[in-house]
Amino acid sequence: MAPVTSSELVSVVAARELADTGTVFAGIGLPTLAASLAQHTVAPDLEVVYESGVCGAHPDGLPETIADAVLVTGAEAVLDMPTLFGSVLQGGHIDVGFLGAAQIDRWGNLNSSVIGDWHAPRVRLPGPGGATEVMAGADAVFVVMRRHDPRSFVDELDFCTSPGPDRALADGVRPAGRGVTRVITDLGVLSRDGVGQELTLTALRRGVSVERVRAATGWPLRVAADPATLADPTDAELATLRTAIDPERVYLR
Amino acid sequence: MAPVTSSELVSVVAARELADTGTVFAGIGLPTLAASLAQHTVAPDLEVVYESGVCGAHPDGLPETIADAVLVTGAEAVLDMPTLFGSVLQGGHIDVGFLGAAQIDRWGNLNSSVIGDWHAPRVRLPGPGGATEVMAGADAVFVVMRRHDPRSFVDELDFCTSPGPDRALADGVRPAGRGVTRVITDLGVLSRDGVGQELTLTALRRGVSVERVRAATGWPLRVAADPATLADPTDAELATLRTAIDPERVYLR
Amino acid sequence: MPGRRTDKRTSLHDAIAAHVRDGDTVSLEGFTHLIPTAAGHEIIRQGRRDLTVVRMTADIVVDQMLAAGCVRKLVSSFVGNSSAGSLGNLRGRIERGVPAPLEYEEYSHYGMICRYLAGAQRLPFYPLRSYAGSDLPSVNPGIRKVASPFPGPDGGTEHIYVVPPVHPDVTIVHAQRADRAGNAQLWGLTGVQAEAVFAAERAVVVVEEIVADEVVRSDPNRTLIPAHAVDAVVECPRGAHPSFAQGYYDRDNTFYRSWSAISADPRRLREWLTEWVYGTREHAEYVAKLGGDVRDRLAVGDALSAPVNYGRRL
Amino acid sequence: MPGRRTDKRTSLHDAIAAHVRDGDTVSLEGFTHLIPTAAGHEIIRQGRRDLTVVRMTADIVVDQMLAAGCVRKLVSSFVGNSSAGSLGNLRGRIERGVPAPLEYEEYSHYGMICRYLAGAQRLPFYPLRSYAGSDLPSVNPGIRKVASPFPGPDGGTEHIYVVPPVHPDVTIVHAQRADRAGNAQLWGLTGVQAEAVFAAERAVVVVEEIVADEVVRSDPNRTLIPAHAVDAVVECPRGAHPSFAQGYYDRDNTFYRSWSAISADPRRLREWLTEWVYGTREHAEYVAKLGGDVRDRLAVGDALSAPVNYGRRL
Repeated sequence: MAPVTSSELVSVVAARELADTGTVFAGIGLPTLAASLAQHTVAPDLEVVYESGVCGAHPDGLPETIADAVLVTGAEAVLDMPTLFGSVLQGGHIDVGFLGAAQIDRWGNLNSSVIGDWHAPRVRLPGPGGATEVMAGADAVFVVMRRHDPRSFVDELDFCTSPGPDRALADGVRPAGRGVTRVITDLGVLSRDGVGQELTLTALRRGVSVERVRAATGWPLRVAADPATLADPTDAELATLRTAIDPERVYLR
Repeated sequence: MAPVTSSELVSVVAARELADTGTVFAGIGLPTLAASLAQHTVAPDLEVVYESGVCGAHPDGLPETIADAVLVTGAEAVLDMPTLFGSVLQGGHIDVGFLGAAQIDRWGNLNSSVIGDWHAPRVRLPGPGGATEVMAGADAVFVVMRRHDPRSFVDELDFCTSPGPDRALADGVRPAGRGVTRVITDLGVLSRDGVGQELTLTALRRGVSVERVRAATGWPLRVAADPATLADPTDAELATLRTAIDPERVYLR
Repeated sequence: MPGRRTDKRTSLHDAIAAHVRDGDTVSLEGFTHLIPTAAGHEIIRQGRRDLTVVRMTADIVVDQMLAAGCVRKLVSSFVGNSSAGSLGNLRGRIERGVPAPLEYEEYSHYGMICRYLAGAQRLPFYPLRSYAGSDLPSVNPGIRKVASPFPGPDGGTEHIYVVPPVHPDVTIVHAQRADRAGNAQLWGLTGVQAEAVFAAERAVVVVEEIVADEVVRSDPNRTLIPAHAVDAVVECPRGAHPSFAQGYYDRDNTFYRSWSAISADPRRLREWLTEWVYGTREHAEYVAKLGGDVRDRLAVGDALSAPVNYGRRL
Repeated sequence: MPGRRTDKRTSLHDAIAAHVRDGDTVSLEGFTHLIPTAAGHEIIRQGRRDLTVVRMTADIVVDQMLAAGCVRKLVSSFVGNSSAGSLGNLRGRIERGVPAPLEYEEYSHYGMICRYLAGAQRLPFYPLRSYAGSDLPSVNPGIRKVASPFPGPDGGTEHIYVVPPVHPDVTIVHAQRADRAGNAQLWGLTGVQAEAVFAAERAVVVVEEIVADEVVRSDPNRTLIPAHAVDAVVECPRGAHPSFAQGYYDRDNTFYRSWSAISADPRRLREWLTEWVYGTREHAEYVAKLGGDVRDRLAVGDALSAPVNYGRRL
């Protein structure tokens, strides 16, 4: 087997975390790879839901967007967006939502709107999309970041697009979900269980030190008493990813 | 031609009132007959909408309920009920809604819930159904009553199920529609244009006196300066009703 | 919560035994079309008590459940045998408290729909333009008023009525077809069934036929109720009689017209339940008992939908 | 308002000329699928100005309308070239006010959906569980909080955010097929198109093909947009390119990937508009210019839906 890339490791770790999950709200890219791999391994009955409205996709090929035609043909259900966002996501039918972000803070709050001041941004990012709703509606959120660095793991967000439950409570609103429970990066895994908890380093990629992760994180990072070392991807996991799921390495770059 | 029955007269008068109407929300019975006759005569492009969700029905036969299978097969659209009630009716796409009621007052407020006290009713009637929404959402409401009598045309409702705009305003809510604009009975037609107006006798069936209508009405009825006499149904109208629309006289009893 | 896509097929007996409990709030939806009658009968057979029944149009099956003593409270927007007459047991209970009083909560159709929408969407309330000036709020404390935080067209404060969510312990609906995981496809009048399922803690979908996965997947837009919202799927042909299933069988209008007389007479009503519900072990026996003549009378011809192309990547 | 069911067929030129006016609020919907690109190009050709564009995913066609100077204000929940990169003109206008500032109102996807729902349902606001603790309300006064009149699960007062309705002067959507009266049928991803149409004062539906009445009527559940909500219906094959129409043609991912480079360079962007929009009199010319190779590359095979039976009374 060829050496394991960061993308492969992140996908494998995320897939393993989906054991015992019923429904996952996935974006395109690594989340889709992780969900597919989980269906091949730890969660054969996992249902993948896309914000475009597709539930239970059975695609012929690798989708290029969350709204790809191949996700629609042969799917078990395609819902309109009021139903998907209102009844499925806000209604509490999603166990795990996958999100990415430009910035994340220690409570798992996310920024995908701007770098700099919202009114005169240095960089205008794509914005919320459905991320605000995934955070508000899913029971748990997994954040996948290809690169763990202090520009993304910040002490203070430039702008909070998608707040976790702690910010909701401070705003006087009872949250439905637990917010971010896992952040999976090229260096390891940060975890929290829900309200009142900071992200804590719970697992390290083999060969990565606690100090390296601390240096890559923009806030004083909590570390579990005895952080685990992530088990290497098995040959079977790698073969499934490389051969069955993304043979052309569209997302495994 | 056989003599004109009350049901036929009411259907013909209601049909004529639908000239220049785009969409009508109709119940089964006389409203359906009136809408069908209007499509054959004064309003060929009239679209009939049923609360079951059917828009633009092209039934093979006379429907027995507003949800009859013959209304569905061959219809132009069948909508779910949140869309029908929310977007079509409340959304303002209905020009005229047809309603019946056990009791009506001088402002066109309707009771279809109980005779007597709601908590211990003498008669428990079917209740609101969608009537409350037709009153709140349609631009205008036509009420069709087979029998004009003081038990139905009351000074005070036992219970207000479906309030017109005057009661809405008194409750501090801006109404969307004009409420009841026509009441078509076996004796004639009462009319009002909207907020602040009482029902006024504007037309009489041939041979019916103003006094007779007054006696049949439970409040001091306003009468137009020169109430019209309803033109008799034409032979063409009667033939269409009797031959094309309700040949088995299911509703023309 | 693993297994959202697992095989959820079961018998109607087992689905009711597992998912409907004494004291539950049970939603039965289906607007004239696809009324889950067979499920109502099975609830009667199993002798459930103290149910709160939530159903927009409380009609024959509700009258039967009332007469069988299953129901403590009814939440509805229409209580009547459609246009065919009255519900004898229901009227007796509301008008005279005979044989027992019935708690009754009255909404309009859209009020009920909005309660399901709020339940499905986990909202604390749902706004609607009904009820302004109505007497319904005076007898139903569930109907309340809210001030909009946005100015009205005249610049003043705008008020609107709202209804609370309903979260049934279990919702039961009837559909034409589903796959074994519970992806349910309905056509014709689809009512508020999907919202009632999404609003519920548990959901049972009864279908005319369980079909191969490929049939469902050939037309995913037809799936109004996705498998992840469904706990049990039951094949029960003609389970909606005397209502109809578009494309499968027509409405038994004769039975509807006969119900007013049956239900007006407590003895006849009891006899009817004894013969048709307690006297049949399951719905298949009820259907057999209906006989070939009734089935022939309700048969429908074909009117097939023109196919649409979902496309396949070349 | 007579003639809801009349023949509403017209050309794209005439539909835009009649229904899109300078200063209008224009909603263009279609979530990745069925994006009304041809209509956007026709708005550019006719030189509309000062538009407020409402669109959940502001993507290539919005970048093009911005670059052509049609747009004063944008209301959106996602501004990007899907996953293929950035929108050059849009970023320049927001980040540097170059070539001109752009008013921008930012919501999340469901916030936009709820604005359409409120608009469609004539509600003063629509509640949703998003935004609690977000910075979005601090930059968007349209996002406000309401206290529920019902006690929360802990007995205390429950608060929820609400958004205001949107009532576009005109909504334009693309669909697979419609009849001449505008009964429009969509399948695959249907997004928020129906709600956007219902929310609007006027609506234009652009379709791949206008079909015989019988085709639409063979499957009335497929009609998501009924004729009474539609003012004009336009046949415009491939009118959604570079997005896709399920069952008709696939997404032009090559074009999406190329757009980031085109739009990053104002000169190239101007040249692109000159060649492809101003340089074509109508969409049919644009399609011809795309050429057979592109059309072949985007061709899809057949995957037909299994028919359903609507039934016919015997």
